[in-house]
Amino acid sequence: KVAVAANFQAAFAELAAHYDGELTPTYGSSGLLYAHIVQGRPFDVFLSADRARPQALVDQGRAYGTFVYAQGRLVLLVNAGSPGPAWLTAQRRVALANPATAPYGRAANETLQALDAAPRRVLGMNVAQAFHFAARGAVDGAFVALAQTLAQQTPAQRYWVVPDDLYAPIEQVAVAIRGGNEDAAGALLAYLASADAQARIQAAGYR
Amino acid sequence: MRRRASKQRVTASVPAGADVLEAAWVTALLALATTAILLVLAPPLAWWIARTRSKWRAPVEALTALPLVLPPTVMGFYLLIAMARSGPLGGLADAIFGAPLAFTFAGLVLGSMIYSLPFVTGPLTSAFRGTDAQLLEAAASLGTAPMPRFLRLVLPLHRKALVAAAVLGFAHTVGEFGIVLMIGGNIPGETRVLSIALFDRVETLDYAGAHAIAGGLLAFSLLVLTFTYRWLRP
Amino acid sequence: MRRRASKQRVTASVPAGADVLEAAWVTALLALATTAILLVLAPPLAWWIARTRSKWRAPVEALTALPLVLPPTVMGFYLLIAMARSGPLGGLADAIFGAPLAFTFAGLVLGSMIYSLPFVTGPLTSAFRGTDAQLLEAAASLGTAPMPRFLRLVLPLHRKALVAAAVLGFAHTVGEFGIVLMIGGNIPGETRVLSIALFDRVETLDYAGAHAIAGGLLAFSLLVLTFTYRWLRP
Amino acid sequence: MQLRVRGEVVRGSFALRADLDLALEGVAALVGASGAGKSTWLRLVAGFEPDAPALVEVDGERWQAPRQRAMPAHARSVSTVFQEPRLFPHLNARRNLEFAVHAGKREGTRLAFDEVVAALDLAPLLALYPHQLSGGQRQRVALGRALLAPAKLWLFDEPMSALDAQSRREIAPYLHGLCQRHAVPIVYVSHSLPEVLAVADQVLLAADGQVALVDSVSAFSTSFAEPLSGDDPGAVIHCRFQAFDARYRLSELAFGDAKLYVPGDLSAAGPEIALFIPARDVSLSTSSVHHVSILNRVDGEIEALRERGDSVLARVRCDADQGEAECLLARITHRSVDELGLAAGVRVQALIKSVAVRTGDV
Amino acid sequence: MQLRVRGEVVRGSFALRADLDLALEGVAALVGASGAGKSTWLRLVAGFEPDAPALVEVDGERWQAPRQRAMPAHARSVSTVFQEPRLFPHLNARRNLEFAVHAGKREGTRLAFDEVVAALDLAPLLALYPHQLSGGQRQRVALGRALLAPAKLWLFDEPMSALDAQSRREIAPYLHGLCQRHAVPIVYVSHSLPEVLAVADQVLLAADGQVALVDSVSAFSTSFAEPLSGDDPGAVIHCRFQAFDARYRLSELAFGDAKLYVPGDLSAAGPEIALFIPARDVSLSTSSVHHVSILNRVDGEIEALRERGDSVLARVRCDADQGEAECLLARITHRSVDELGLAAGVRVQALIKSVAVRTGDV
Ligand SMILES: Nc1ncnc2c1ncn2[C@@H]1O[C@H](COP(=O)(O)OP(=O)(O)OP(=O)(O)O)[C@@H](O)[C@H]1O
Ligand SMILES: Nc1ncnc2c1ncn2[C@@H]1O[C@H](COP(=O)(O)OP(=O)(O)OP(=O)(O)O)[C@@H](O)[C@H]1O
Ligand SMILES: [Mg+2]
Ligand SMILES: [Mg+2]
Repeated sequence: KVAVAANFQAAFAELAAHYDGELTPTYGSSGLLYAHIVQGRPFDVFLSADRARPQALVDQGRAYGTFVYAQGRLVLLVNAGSPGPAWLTAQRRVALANPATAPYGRAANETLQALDAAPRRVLGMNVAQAFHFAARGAVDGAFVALAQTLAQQTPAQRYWVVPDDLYAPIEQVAVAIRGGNEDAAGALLAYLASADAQARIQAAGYR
Repeated sequence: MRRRASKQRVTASVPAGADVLEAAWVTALLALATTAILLVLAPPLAWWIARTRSKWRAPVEALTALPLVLPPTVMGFYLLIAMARSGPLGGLADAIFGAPLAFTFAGLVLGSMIYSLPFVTGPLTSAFRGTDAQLLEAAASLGTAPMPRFLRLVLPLHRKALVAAAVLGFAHTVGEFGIVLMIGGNIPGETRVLSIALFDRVETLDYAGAHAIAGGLLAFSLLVLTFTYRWLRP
Repeated sequence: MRRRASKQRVTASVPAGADVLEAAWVTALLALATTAILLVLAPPLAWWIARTRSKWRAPVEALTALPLVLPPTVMGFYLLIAMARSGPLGGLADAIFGAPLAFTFAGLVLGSMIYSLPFVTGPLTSAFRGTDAQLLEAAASLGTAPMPRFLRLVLPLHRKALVAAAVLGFAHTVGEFGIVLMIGGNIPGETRVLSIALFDRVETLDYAGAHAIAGGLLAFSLLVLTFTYRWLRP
Repeated sequence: MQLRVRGEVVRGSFALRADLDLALEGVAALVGASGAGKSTWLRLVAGFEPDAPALVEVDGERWQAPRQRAMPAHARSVSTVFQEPRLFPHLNARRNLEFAVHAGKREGTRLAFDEVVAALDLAPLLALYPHQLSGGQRQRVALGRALLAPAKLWLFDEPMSALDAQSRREIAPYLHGLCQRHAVPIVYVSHSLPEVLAVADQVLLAADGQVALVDSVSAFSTSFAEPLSGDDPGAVIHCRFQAFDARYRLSELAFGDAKLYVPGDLSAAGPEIALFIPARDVSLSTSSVHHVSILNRVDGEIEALRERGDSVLARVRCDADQGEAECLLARITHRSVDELGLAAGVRVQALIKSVAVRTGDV
Repeated sequence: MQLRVRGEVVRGSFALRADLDLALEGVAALVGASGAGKSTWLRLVAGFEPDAPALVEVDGERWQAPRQRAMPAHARSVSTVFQEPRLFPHLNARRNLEFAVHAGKREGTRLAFDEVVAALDLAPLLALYPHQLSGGQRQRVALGRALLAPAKLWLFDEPMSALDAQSRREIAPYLHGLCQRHAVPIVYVSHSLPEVLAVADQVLLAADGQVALVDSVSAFSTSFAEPLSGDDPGAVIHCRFQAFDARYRLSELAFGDAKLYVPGDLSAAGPEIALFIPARDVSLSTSSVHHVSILNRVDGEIEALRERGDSVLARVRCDADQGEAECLLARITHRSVDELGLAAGVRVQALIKSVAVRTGDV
């Protein structure tokens, strides 16, 4: 039984199709899944969208074996104009995930600071929301995940892949949960680390 | 409950149509169960609120409205804590049934009940307050005790309000999301309801799927509601 | 509205206490505005629903209940589409005010209104249905036209139901979350409301902060509700 | 006021036909047994049966006609006292009355608040809410409220059924006076024929699903018709006021060349006074009677006898003919008929024990 | 049935004191002007003033006492007809009646559904809903509903105020019969003294914030008391049934050694019959009168004269003394007093025009 961060849903489904074993994924926001694990919901593996929550589980002794299974990549998606640092003027309205709660939001925030850009911000709950703020034309652009633009087959000229050095890495960490089926958990974690899996993960827009 | 479905291999991204039907089924069951239980609990509570002169009336009335002021996700969060094995409700359920309430259909019903209660008691209380006291006296003078007076006179007098309140509660349970997400755990066939299936699609940017579910839900609800409301002819 | 706040740099972690006060202020404004507007729009609608013999009554009544069956987040999703510059409402607002409705306080009010409408019309309709037709005839026989009849007789007759409905609408707007999240954009001082501040804390594992806000909200609401409900003495 | 009401009101298995075209003036009594359709007729005129295929015209103004949109009740210059008080429960008596004062702008007579309050003795009740009033008090407030609304026609559905005789006796002349002073006709529903024969200028009869005007109140009252079976019949007699004897407090009324003496000063009641003489208060004698406290004796001839229940009604045509033949009714026993040899054509003296004056006891 | 009601009901500025300890039997009339507190007293007995500091005891059973929890209304074996019909609007007449049949398990007489429906002529109304009934029909259904509930005591608050005379005449004897057959006493509210003097075995008077028993109905009726000012007074006379004359359809009643003749067969009305004789139907003569259709003549002596309005009331003590002195009241004019030289002590013959039998015309 795997708890999977919602933003990794598409990629995970792809992986599961090629995994040689039975998987029961539950998708949800990392915060929700974390709360469920803390409250004793039986999972074997937790694929979080961040590092903080798995770490907290490890600190509480509920999990072990932290392992970065993917690194998210931030892109700036725009509705008009050519995406890039110059696009981020003070007149633009740009959506980002809530920096306080979402890793992509945090990364976007760091990027804006690094570029010293101050567009008008609109906060979404997560990248998915930031994405459809942009997709619905409610904002001029949005910081979203590369995985999303790839999955939605967004034309490449509409987004700018933010260079890695502008933000601290968006590490998505997996852990095995104590008390679950630890053999199956080990097998899945091992598979995630395999070259085959990593290739698929990268193809989906992660590093 | 078709638990086997959850064991199946997950195919590509979006759950298939069968999944939606399953979620619809769970939703219908949940809404029916919640509404049925509320229709037993809410009328006496609303009647008490509408009629009592106790000084506890206002606080109790406020208490029934309280679930409203907390965002459902937050309510759900607290309910989750209460319903987990370590929580009071969950511990109790664990001791009795061998399973905590969290992540079960029963837990979902309980959570929805708490959250939908104000939507059922509210209209009922408003309607009950308008009861003609003279009719109650007349019934009493014929020898009818308070309980049969309530069952045989008050409820039939306010059958329209009962229908309206039930519909409100039902619809609200169908659309409920935050609590279901928190304490249900999105288990297909057991706690995965339509609102979550719909939310999943929005989250995964599967807008076509989202439109389809939302459209179906709306069209179906509009039909059912219109049909039900026909009974409320003036 | 302190728009400048939105221009400030957002610091990483959790908003400070001042932020909660600001969110509380926005919440209060939003709930008040929504309730005030609904108190103007809902009574005539509810009255029409309760009295008309038009064949459109049932469909319209169903329509007002529809916002209930969609999860608020999903409702918000569609409202966002409508309120964005490219959407019908947003385009209109853009043409008139030079700004679309999305991510504005006005947009939030509109969204909350749509979502809270059933909670205000529901109890009102239930109460209005119980109006003694004989009294309406009496008023008409004295020369009172339908409109003054509604204003001078029906509304005062049902003042308790009005209060109850307003409270329900107000409380529900306070706790509203999904729509605010979707079309508000979490802009401090403008569209960041308490429910979102609270949600943020839960999300960031700041449970102490969440407990504090939730506790404060509950305590405050309990007080206000109890106080208001005192008026509804039988 | 010219009133035309024609057509039908159907309510379930009950149908009421009206075919009326009359000049309303003063008090028109609407009588009939319980369930005969009196209230239904009032509802039609007042505008509460807008879908009935009927014609309602008042002074040439068309209020309702089949297959046309009826004028709504609030726009008709009619004020109704319903059979139930129908007070607004959330307003005290004063505010109930004020509601009528500020009700609307339709045409019609407006009475002064203070006058109505004084006439109906409402002052002690003004602060009370409907649920604090007694049944009779509620009815008085409802009557006051209807009087305060602008109207050209008043429809009163048993407005004093819950009042004691004293209150009735005080209020009835006031209503009668209003109706004269302001030229606002009253349609007054009652299920008691003697009650209304004593006050009515006109009588409308609801019976057999019909509402129709009774041609002559006098003729109707002595016609042996049994419209309200069980009621005590009586005769209506029209007299002229002659003089008031202050010593004995008796008014002398002329009735052809006969005289009638009625207690009380009737000089203000107008030169033409209608009296209601209940049959049970009339005795017949075949010779002149002396030393009896019965003052009023009228000579005449028995026109017809009719059995009614266990006794007999005699119609006596009075000698005091004034063009129109005036008749009296007397209720007597079978034994008296035999003992006195009463039959059509026998000359008798009618002894009238008591007499009710029209403006008096409603 | 032994009834004790003592204490006070305070409603705003109005306070009602009751101080009653009586054996109820048959019909007890509760009379008084509008607003005197009649309905309030009924509410106290029926259990709708549970907080009033009053004592209510029925046959030794304590229903209510100051500073004690009152027995709730539904548990008291009392069935009330309220002043308003209070029918359940969502049930048709039949279901309203059935509601009473299945109301509860308290003790008391239960009447048969069909009997009540027949007696009150409710059959044609059973399918109709309250809003489809006329005012009088509603009142009849409400009366039927109260009769069908189990009760040891019936409280009727003007149960026939909306009925026509014919219906009253039919229903009144039925109620009276019920009350005898099942030994269930009735407290019957009315604001009309003549109406109740004609039927009541006992009279309770509500006046000046008090409810008290009137000692003797006969004495009270001729006492010149003006409890219900404006009402027509009269006398209550107790007679024995003697014979029925089938030819003339007259019942002969003995009253001391005098005889009274009353239309109709009263043989079933029991050996003791109470008659109500309205003052306005009694004339006085100072010599014997002949050839008059007035059958009933009673010799006596004027005991007192009292002015009442524009005329005079004379109390006549009848020669036909039966231990208890029976008196008649006669309403006469000032002029007759003078012309006939009437004064206390003068011997007269009372001519009684009409007579109402107690079980008859309510
Ligand atoms: N839906 C219906 N089906 C059958 N009969 C009906 C319906 N609605 C009304 N009625 C009948 O219509 C008749 C008219 O009633 P209405 O109220 O006019 O009588 P009324 O003359 O005012 O009598 P009352 O003196 O008792 O008030 C009644 O006999 C009533 O039963
Ligand atoms: N809150 C109050 N304040 C002042 N007076 C009150 C209040 N409540 C009731 N009353 C008075 O109590 C009195 C008793 O009313 P009740 O209904 O008993 O009279 P009733 O004898 O039945 O009269 P009716 O024949 O008119 O029905 C009335 O005069 C009424 O005005
Ligand atoms: Mg009527
Ligand atoms: Mg009363």
